[in-house]
Order: sequence, then C-alpha cells, then structure tokens
Amino acid sequence: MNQLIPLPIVLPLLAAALASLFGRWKVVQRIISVAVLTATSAISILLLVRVDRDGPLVMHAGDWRAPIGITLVVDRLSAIMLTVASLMLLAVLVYAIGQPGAERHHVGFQPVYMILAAGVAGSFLTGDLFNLFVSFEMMLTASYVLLTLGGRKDQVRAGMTYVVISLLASTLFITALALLYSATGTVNMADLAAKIGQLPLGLRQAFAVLLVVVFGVKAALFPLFSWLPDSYPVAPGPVTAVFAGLLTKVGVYALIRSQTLLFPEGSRPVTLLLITAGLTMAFGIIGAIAQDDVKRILSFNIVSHIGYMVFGLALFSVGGLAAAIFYAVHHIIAMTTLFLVDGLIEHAGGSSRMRELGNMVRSAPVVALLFLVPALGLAGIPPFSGFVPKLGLIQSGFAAVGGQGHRALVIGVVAVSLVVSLLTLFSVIKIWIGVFWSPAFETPSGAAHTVGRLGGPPLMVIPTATLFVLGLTVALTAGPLYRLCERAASDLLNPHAYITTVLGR
Amino acid sequence: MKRLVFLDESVRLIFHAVLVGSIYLLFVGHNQPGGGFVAGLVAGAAMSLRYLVGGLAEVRRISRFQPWTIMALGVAISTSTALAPLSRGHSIMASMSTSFDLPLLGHIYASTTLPFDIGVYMVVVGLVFMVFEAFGEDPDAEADEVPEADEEGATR
Amino acid sequence: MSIVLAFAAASLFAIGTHLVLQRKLSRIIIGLALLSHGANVLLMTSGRGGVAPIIGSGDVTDFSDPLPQALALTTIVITFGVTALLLAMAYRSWLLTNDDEVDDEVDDDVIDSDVLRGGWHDKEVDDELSPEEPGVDA
Amino acid sequence: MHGAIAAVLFPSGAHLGRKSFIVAAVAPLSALIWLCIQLPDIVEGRVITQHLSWVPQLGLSVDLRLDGFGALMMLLITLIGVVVCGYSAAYFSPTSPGLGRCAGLLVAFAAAMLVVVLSDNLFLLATAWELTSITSYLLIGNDHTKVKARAAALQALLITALGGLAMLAGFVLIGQAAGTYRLSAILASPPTGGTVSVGLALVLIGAFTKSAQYPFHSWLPGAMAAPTPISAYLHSATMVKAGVYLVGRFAPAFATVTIWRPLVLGVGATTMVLGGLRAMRQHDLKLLLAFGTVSQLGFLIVLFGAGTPEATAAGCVMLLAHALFKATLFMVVGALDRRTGTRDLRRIPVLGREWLGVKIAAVAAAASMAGVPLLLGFIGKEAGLDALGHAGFGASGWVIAAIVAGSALTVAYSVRFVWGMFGGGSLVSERNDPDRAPRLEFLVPVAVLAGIGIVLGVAPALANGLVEVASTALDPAAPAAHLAIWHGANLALALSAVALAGGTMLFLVRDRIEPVLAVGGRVPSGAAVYTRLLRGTNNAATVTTSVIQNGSLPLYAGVTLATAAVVPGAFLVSRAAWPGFPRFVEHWAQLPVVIAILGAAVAAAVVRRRFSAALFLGTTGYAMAGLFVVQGAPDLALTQVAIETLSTVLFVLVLRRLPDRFERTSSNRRRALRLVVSGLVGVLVFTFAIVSRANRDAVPVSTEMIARSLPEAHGRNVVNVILVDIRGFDTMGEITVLTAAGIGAVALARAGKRRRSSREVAS
Repeated sequence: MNQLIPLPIVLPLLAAALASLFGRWKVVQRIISVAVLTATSAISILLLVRVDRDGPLVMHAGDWRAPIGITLVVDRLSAIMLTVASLMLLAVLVYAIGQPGAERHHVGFQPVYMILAAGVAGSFLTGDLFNLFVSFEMMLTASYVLLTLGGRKDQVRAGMTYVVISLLASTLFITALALLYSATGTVNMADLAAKIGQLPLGLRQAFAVLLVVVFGVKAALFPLFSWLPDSYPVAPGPVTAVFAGLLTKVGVYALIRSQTLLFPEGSRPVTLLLITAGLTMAFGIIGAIAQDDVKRILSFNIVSHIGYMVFGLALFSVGGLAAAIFYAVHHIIAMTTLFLVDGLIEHAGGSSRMRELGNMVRSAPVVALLFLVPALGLAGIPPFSGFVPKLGLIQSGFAAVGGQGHRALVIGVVAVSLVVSLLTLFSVIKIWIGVFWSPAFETPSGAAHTVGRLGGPPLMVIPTATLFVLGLTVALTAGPLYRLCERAASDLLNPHAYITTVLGR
Repeated sequence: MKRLVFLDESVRLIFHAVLVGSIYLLFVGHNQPGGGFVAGLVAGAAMSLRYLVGGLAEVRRISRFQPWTIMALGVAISTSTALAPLSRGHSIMASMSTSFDLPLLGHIYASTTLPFDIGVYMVVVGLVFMVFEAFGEDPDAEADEVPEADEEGATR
Repeated sequence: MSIVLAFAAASLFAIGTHLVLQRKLSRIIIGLALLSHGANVLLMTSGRGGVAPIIGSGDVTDFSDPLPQALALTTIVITFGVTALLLAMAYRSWLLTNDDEVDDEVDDDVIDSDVLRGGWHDKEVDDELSPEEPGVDA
Repeated sequence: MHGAIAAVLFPSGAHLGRKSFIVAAVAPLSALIWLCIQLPDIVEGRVITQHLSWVPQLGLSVDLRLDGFGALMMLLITLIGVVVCGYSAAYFSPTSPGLGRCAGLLVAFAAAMLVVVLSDNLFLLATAWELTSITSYLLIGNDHTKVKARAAALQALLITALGGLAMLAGFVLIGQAAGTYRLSAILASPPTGGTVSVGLALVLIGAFTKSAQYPFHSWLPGAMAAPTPISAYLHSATMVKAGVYLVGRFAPAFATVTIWRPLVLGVGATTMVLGGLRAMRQHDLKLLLAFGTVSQLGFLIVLFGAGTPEATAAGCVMLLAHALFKATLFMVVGALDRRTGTRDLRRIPVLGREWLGVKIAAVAAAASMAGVPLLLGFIGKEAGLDALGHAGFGASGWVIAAIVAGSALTVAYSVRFVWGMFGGGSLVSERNDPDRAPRLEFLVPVAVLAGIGIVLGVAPALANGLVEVASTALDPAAPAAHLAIWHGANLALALSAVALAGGTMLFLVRDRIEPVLAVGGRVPSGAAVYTRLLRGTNNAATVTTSVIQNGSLPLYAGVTLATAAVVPGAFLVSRAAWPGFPRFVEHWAQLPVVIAILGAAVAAAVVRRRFSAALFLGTTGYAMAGLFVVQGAPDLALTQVAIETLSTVLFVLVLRRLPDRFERTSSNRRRALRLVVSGLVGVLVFTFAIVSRANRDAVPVSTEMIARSLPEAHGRNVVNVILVDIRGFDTMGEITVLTAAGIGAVALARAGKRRRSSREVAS
C-alpha cells in the first residue's frame, strides 16, 4: 500500500512528459491524461480507505528516513483532500476536452495541467516543509501558464498581478523556511514539530504568525486576497474552475496543517485567526455583491468562504476543525461545479456578464438546475452540502463561547458568518436573477452557441452533472463523512501518531 | 546580416569546448562541484554565445531536436528513474546501484542518480533553448508574418 | 550568522520591496530578483559557513552546512524559471500595449461605472431591490 | 410518512401542461388518505415517530413525529394541497409556460411543509423551513420576466432567510442548553438561562418573519405577485402558518420566560391591528386578503403565544378556520380574476346568476372570517377571547382591547370584500357575459372548502376530537374541547358582539375615517428599512470594493508586504526576547562582498535606464556568487554565475524592446509610503534573522547527511548528493517547474501570432 503514496505526484509528471512528447497526437495526449487522473483518483480513494482504517502511512523518498530525506505522509486530512482534488481534476479535464477552447488550441495545455495536478497532490502528501514549497511552485507555475494561455491583454495584465503576488508569497515562504532552519536545523515537519516546541514562546508565536501570512496569501485571507478576484476570472473556463476549487484550498490545507502540527497549543495565533476569519468573510462577500460578472461574483465568494474554514481552524477544537475540513470538501465541489456551470452559461449565452445574459431558465433549464442547487449549497441553505459544515461551525462556535477566552470575538464571528451567509444567498440569487430570470439588457459580446436539451455539449454537461450529483451525495451522506472529518480533526489536534509514524520512534 | 566567418567558427569551437566541459561537470557532479543543474546552465551560457553571433537561427542549428522534446525527454528520464525502484518494492527515488570492474577503466560504480541527473541536465538545456525560442526572435523579423528563421526551424 | 550578513539580507529585502512597489514591470522584476537574493542570503546564514562540503577536501567539522546550499540552489533555479515566464509576460504586455507599465485597471469592461452600481443599471437597481409595497397609496 | 417522501419525487414527472397539476395532486392526496387512516389512532393520543440518521454528531437527523397538532397541520396542508392542485388545473391557461415546473415546485413545497410540521428535530425543521422559503421564492417569481415579481420574490426570500438564519442560531443555543436537538425532549423539559432567552428571541425572529409579523410583514403582500392558487396555498393557508406553528410548539414550554409574552403578544397584537387597517384601504381584492392574512396571523400568534391551555385550544380552532376560509376566499378572487379580468373591487362587474355558487361560498367564508355566529371563525374567536379573558398574566387587558379592535377591523374588511365582490364598488356596470361564468372546475374546489367550514361551524362537535388532541399535544393541560355554538352569555360573547357591531360601523363610515385608517400605511414598516438596507449594502459594497480592489498591483503588493512585515513583526518585537548582537563578521571577506552586493543593488534600484538596471542586477548576482564562495558553497556559486549570465542575456533580449528610460511617475506621498514599507520589511528580516539564529541549539539534520553521503550515496559532493539523492524528490519537482515555465514562456511569446507557431509550441 505504501507503494501507492508517491504515485499521485509522479504519475502526472510522467504523463506531462509523455503528453509533450506526443504533442502532435491530440488523442494520445488525452488518453494519457484521462487515464492517469483516473488512476490517481482510484489510488487516492484506496489510500483514504486504508488510512482511515490503519492510521497514517509514510514513504521516505529514496529510503532516506526522516528527518534526513523527504517524507511523504498520508493521514486522514491529506487523503480526504487528495481524493476530492483528484476527482475534481479529472472532471474538469473531461470538461476541458469537451469545451471548444484552451485545451484544443494549446498543445501545452495537457502537460501543464498534469504538472498542476502533481503540484496539488504533492502539497497534500508531503511531510517536508521545503518540499511543500517545491510542490507549491509546481502548482503555481503551472497555474501561471494556464492563466495566460491565449495571451489576451486582460489575461496578461491579470497574470502579472497573480504572478507577482504569488512570487512575493513564495519569497516569503523561503524566508520563513530559512528562518525556521536557522532556528531548528530541520525542514521536516514532524521534526520541526518537536524542535519548535523547544523555542521560546515569543519566537514560536512569531513563526506561527509568519506562516499564517505566507499561506494566507495563497489561501486569500484578508487583507491578502485582492489578487484573486482580479486574476481568476480571466483564465479559460475550466482552468478557473480548477483554480477556484483547488488552489486556495491548498493554501487552507497548508494553514491547517502547519498551525496544528507545527505549533503546540498556546503558541497558536487564535485571536489573529479569528479576526482574520471574520474580516475575510465580510470583505469577500462585500466584494461579491458589487459585481456584475458571474465569474467575479463567484471569485469573491471563494474569498468569503475561506473565512469560514479559517474560523473552524481558529477554534482549534475537534468540532471546529471537522467543520472546516468538511467545509473545504464541500466548497471545492460546489465552487468547481459553479464555475463549470459558468462555462456552460458562457457557452450558451456568449458572455458571463449578467446584463448580457438573461432568461436562461427558459433557454437552458438544465443549466439553471445545475446552477441553483450548488449555489444554494454555497449559501449554506439546508439540506444542501454547505449547510452541514455551517451548522457545525455555529455549534462549535457557541460551544467555544462556553470555554475560556475569546468569547466576544467568537460570538462576533458567528454573527458575521450568519449575516455573510445571508449575503451569499443574495449574491448567488443576483446571478440567478441576472442570468436565468430577467431578460438580457445588452447583446452578449461573445458568440452564443445553440444548445440542445442538455444545455451544452455532452462532454461539458456530463462532468458538470457528475459533480452536481457528487455535491448532493456529500449532503446525503454527510453523517459518515462528517464522522470521517471528525476523526481527521482529532488526528490533527493530537498529532502524536503522525509524528511517530514519520520519525519512526 | 553578414557574418564574420572567422568569428563564427571560433564561437563554434568555444561552444563545443564548453559543451564538453559541461558534460564533464555533469559526470563529476557527485564528487566535485557540478551536477545536472550547473552543467545544464553552463551549456546554456554557451548557447547564449552562439545566439550573440548568429541569433535564433544559430541557436536552432545546435540541435536537431525541438526544445520541448529535449525537455520532455529529460522529465521522462528523471521521473522514470524515480519510479523504477517502486516496482522492486523500494521507496520512490531510492537509488539502485551496481559496481563492476571493467578492463581498462577499473572499478566502476553506477547508480540511478546519474540518469536522474542527466534528466535534469536535459531539462535545463531544453529550458534555455525554449527561452531563446521565446525571446530570441529578431524584432524586425517578427513583424513579417513568415520570417525565414521560422521556416528553417520548421524544417529542422 | 553575522551582523553584516543579516544586514545584507535585510537591505536586499528593503531595496527589493522598494522596487516591487513601483509600476514598471521591469522594476518589479528587478525587485523580485533582489528579494530572492535576500532570501538566499538568509538561507546561507541559516546554516554554518565554512569549507566547501566535499568529502576529502577538508575536515568534516569545518564544512559549511550543505542543506541550505541545496535548498538555495533549488530556489535559484525555480526563481529563474518563473522570472523567465514573467519576462515573457512583460514582453507580451509590451506587444499589446507598447509599455510595461502595470496600470490600475484590471479590465476595461469590468471596472467601469456599471460596477459602481453593483452590476445593475440604475433603473434596474431600483426595480430589483425595491419591491413596491403594494397598497401603500391605494 | 411515505407520503412526504413520495411527494418529493413528483416534480420530475410533471411536464404535462395543465394535467401536471392533476398528477401533482396525487401526492398530497395520498398523504391525506394516509393521514385519514391514521387519524383514529392519533385522536386516541398515539404518536407516530420515525427516525433516520443523517449527521448525528451535529444532532442533525430525520426525526419525524406525528402527534395531534402535527396531524391538524398535516390535515390542512394535504387537504388544501389537494384542493389547490385541482383548482390550479382550472386556473392556469393551458399555454402558459413552465406549468410542470410550477406544479413540481408546488408539490416540493407541500413536502417541505409537511416536514416542517412533522419534524421532531430542530435542524430538520430548519432545513424544511428554508426549503419552503426557496420554493416560495421560485413560485413568487413564477412570472420571472416581470421585474416586480422578481423584486417581490427576492424580498420574500431575503426576509424569510434572515429569519431562518436567526432561528438556526437560536436553535443551536437552545439545543446546546438542553443537551439535545430533539424538539419533543426540549419541550418536555425546557432549559433555562440567559442563553435560552437569547435563543428564544432569535427563534421568534424566525417565526415572525415567516408569519409576516410586524415589522417583517411587508414581504407577504408583495408575494401576491405569485399566481393566485399559489397565494392561496403558500401565502395564506400553509407556509405563513409555519411561524404560528413554531410559536404554538414553543409557547407552553417557554411562555414563562421573561421576554416571551411581551414580545409575542406585543408583536402579534400590533400586527393584527395594523394589518386590519391596511386591509381596509386596498382596492385589489387579493391585496385586501393578503393584509387580512397578516392581521389574522397576528391574532393567531397572540392566541398561541399566550401559552395558556385555553388560548392554545382556541388557537387550534382559529388555525383550522383561517386556513379554510382564507383559501376559499383566495380561490374566489382567482376565479373572479380569470373570468372577469380584474380583481379591483372598483371594477368588478355585477355578477350574474351563474356566480351564485361562488357567491354563497364567498359569503360563508367571509362571514367566518368576520366571526359571524354559526361559523367556525366565530367559535375560534369566541374561544380565544374567552381564554385571554381568563389568562392570568398582566397586561392581558391591553391585548384583549387590541384583539377586539382588530376583530372589528376584520369585520369591516370582510364586509368590504363581500360588498366589492357583489359589485358594490363597481364604477362600470358591465353587462353580464355568459362566457365569463365560472366554470365548474372553479366552483368545486371553492365549494369543498367553504362547505367544510360551514359544516364545522354548524356542528362544531365534529371537530372536537381533532382540536382536542391537537391542543393537548401542545399543552397537556389543555381543556377538553367542547366546541359549541352557544357558550352562554359571557364576556367573550359581549366582546364578539362589540366587534361585529363596531366592524359594521367602521365599514359604513369608512370614508369619513379615512385619515385614521391611513395611519396603518404610515406606520414605519420594515419594507422601507429593507429597501434602504439592501441598497445601502449594494452601494457600500461598491464603494468598499472600488477602494480595496482597485486593480493596482503596487497596492496589492504593498499590502501583502506590509502585512508580512507588520503582523509577525509585532509578535516578534512584543513577545520574543532580544538575544543580543552576534559577531560583526565571521570572515573578513564577507565585508567587501556584501558591500559589492549592496552597492550594485542600490545602483540597480536607482538608475533610470532599464539597460543599466539590468546590468547592475547582473552585477549583484555575480557578487552573490562571490558571497557563496566565501561561505563555502562552490556549487551554488557556479549555478549563480551561470544563471546570472543567462538572466542578463534574457533581460537584455526583452529590454531591447522597451523604452530606454523609466519615467518618474509616482507622487511624493507614494514614495514615502514605499520607503516606510521597505524599511519595515528590512527591520523585520534583520530582527527575525538574528533572533531565530540565536535560539538554535539543535544539531542540524545536515550533520548526518555529511556523515552518510559517502558510505550510503557514494558521493563526495554532499550538496550534489542532497540534490540528486537525499532530496532528489525536490529536484524532480523543480525540473517540472522549469518545464511548465518553458512551455508558458513560449506560448506567451508566440500567442496570437500565427496559427502555425501556436501549433508548434509543443508539437
């Protein structure tokens, strides 16, 4: 079983190499990519099942035992994230193949997409902080390329913002790594966990905060989120879907992982995280309300909802973390679905701007349904998938109020989260009104396609519908899933098993 | 552009010398300063010399292969080397090695780290090629839709 | 670690920051390069300095710390790759606009006055947001 | 219970035009039949429960529990559901689009509503509650091309969703205080404490929004944009009762909590009076009924909210009565609207004989609404007045006064309704047109509901069992119901008489007291607040976003770097001890190299020519290589030299396209800000570096790498061993970064130039 661990990283890389070698044969490229992503999905499900049963699995790359070499670790959290991510990547790939656009026109799409997949998998699997940096870079560099495929003016402009801010974050990451190595002499996370504990409290706290900032840029926390809504919407449709679903969540994953594993209780910046969570929710949704473009509304919603996950993290309780993890899973699926639906909207309506669209509940009823349910889920309307983690957050929040410290702050954040979910509802309903109900005010800037009963080409609709069903399944099977998230959360709060498995003591 | 034949020739001479040097760096990397990255970059620096005398066309003359082919092969070699030990039940990237005696060269130690480093070397060289592909085109030629350099690149 | 090296790193960071906060992409790129140099100096100072870590070339206890060197090497190469990409963007931007200035507008279409009305036309905002209260003046 | 589940399945099959409503009717009908079968058991006090686990950790499970009160509600929902479905088939024109969707939503709504009243789990209740909001939203906006319908739908959604969220938070608070989220368990042993009061207040907000209580009532009249059958069903008979239902459930357990009665009775009574006033001034019959509903809902809230057993019992009667007569009246208005083309009471023509049946039904229903004796409405009102008269809490006098006033208004607008319907206000006395006679399909549903109302009014004993079991389900102390027409002459009867007489008076003098009536419209309501709030949010969002999201890269970068410097810096400076300065230099050679690096860096930053800046950057890089040599890192130095050479060439290649000089563009303030941020970043790095290095006491992992390099990896160059073996995994990632960057660079440089070259990019 351990042999499987590196495959989700290395197989896509091999596929990337093959895909560029076979660039002339589009079909071969596609077969390779789809096959590899199917394989990684299967592998990650296997790993999830196994890890949930037997506890964390490790592989020491090159047989160099930790903390010397690079260790790959699968625990429940990483297995959950990996599974969801692989499924999204696969669905979006199929969608991209079905869509007339970036994938067809750029031979480089497939290899770069594979590198992205490898980077995402690497970020979830690695147990080494510097390797996390490298995985981030794989993912980000691939995302720079995907974002600017096509080279339109707005893409290049947005790409600059995105690349420059990401590079700043990467430099900060290196800085943090250098400082951590300087203080501890190691970059292995399990080893760091032990050694950071010996540092003086003030320095520990400073490190914790530094890492919050470093990962906060990737996760798009307030006030570090501005790059996101400017850059995501310009990418080709499916690419935005992957970005929206996965990239920020990798940042959230890194936040959760670093704060729970590396820093012992007492040195975690709880107050800072709580405040950040509240502000992120609020400013994100405020931004969403002010938009006219479907993609931009959704992009701001990403930001806003990162706040919920950070809130769950900031509670540092099993309930809070479980809700945060569940929220991440839900959000990945819902956001990806919605951006894929946006692709369908653009395909059918020729635009993603609301005043150029309208009345699609008549012209594309399937698309309307595909939009409405995940959108309501996004707003946390029961019984759709967003409700469960929201309820979990409220409960854990109120439960935390009973405990010591941060009372007023937690109540405040819970209140903000409720108001924000109302505003989220408003923002998605705005899309519903603008795109599906009201008549169009202007003729669309792009060319509209005629759509059949499905509302788009089958290869676009089917992956979207699959994710739609997946979202519903998550809501229906929330019981066992939530229990899994709780187990993952209690692993996080009690990282002893993780550390001993990695260090082999 | 009229080329100075003698400059041309001497640059090619230097280029080949540096190339040999870079391969030397690649092979000794395990024991002395060097290795795939350094070697690849040195080769790349040598290429920039060729670019300076002859532009993109001159760079394209270096290799019969497309830059992305070199790169992709490099990645393929490295990842395969990394994957290979898995099939034998080892960890990923585990180095497998053998040592044997050859009549003339004496004791030879061979390990999978070498092909891995060769992959790295190829990727770096490929990258440098691509960079010239991307930026190296003559600004004047680019204004025309079908510059000669491109025809040449395509036929090669 | 010495004061001089810490100062060097800090100064590189400061100068880099200064450049990154400007509008010309060329300057931003130079700034990023300086920031990356600063980070590398930090990496160097995070381990011990000394003799090149090549076994046989000196006393093992005098060796400089090899791990930060390997990490720095990796970062340098990655930064180079990404910088190349960024330069390609600058180049593309120049092709499209004849400048490398990073202007404020994101997208001519999106940041126009319509956004200032939250995406709805004036008339629309009134209509969509204010249901008439039936019967008030009946 | 399966009726509820089966009902959900129907939307899929329903695209049969008008027939879809017939299909849809099957769902509530089957539930109704099922209920009728169970009814005898329930009357005997049996409780049917069903449990399905969902997310037990959060207390979220599908607990259904059918008790007496639930049965009463279920009866209403299914009975009126069946009738409305039948009616809809007549109401909608066969050609109108989206009928299947409409029918499907109607059934979905019915299912959700059933779950609301059957749920024994707080969160399940909240779930179904939100689902009713959503389906209601979609139904109000059925005619979605009309902007007014959209706006009304949005208002209804946002207000009820706001309430739903408050309620959810309230549920969590109450449930955590009680230690269970099971409704029956909570009500059996209600928790106490400050948290519970807050929770209750939040729950009440939910109830008030849903039941259109002042000040949240404004969405309900707006919801009349929905087709009339929908209004009849959702917005008078069932959905708006959800809040009443909730208050009814909670009141017996929580009425003694300090905040409960002032809040519930105050809001309910206010709503009753204001709603009545507003109803008096409507010309649109549908709106008249809508405000009437608001008023009646206020009455119901008062009855149920009082929390005394008698009042609860009275509430049950009134609930039944209201659903019956209000649905009837709405359907009458719908028939009028469809057949005569208007529902403005000033325009309704004098109706002919064909309308007799409809007229009788309408009069009976309106009389019930007015509380005329011999009808169910009378019995309910009578019982309510009686109960409140005997209630043992303070201020009940005020409440009774308000109710009498409200009842008088109810009488007045009922009379006005009938008067209008008979063409009393008609400005144009149109001739009767046989084509416009009501069809049988209209008559039957109307007659069924009105008939039930009349029968129960004449023989109230028939409802005894149901009412009794319903009220005892809420409050075990509820008295045995003995509904009768004549209770003897008591205070309640007198008050009823006052209301009837006063109402008639009010109707007669309505024109003269116009200014008084107009007060109802002038009381500041939630609608204005809603609009202002929503627009305010929209504008505030726009302004905020245009400031923080202005697309300026320097701003974003500045914020990022400043945050990175200030936030960790603050922690570092305030929490960590300063270890003291380390040595000035470790090696004499560091000094000149550092001077070279910094000199070149400063030069790169200040020169005005792009070309020179690039060259100085290159110099910095070479000087860095020098530093690496000094620090004992030859591999790094070699790499740095090679990379710097390449980068410089690259820079030059790109820069040759760009103008030679930078122009000075920034203002002084900007420059000052930049200096501050740079300074902060520098200070942070300096401090952090020294503090973290001084705290190292662990042996670095690299010590072991040096030791194992030769024996295990057969390499003498430890750095290279790390790169290709120990940390080879990093290197593998790194080369793919390069691959991606290469592909991207070429794609960008070539984008949009020629088709052929774009194909070339990776072929």
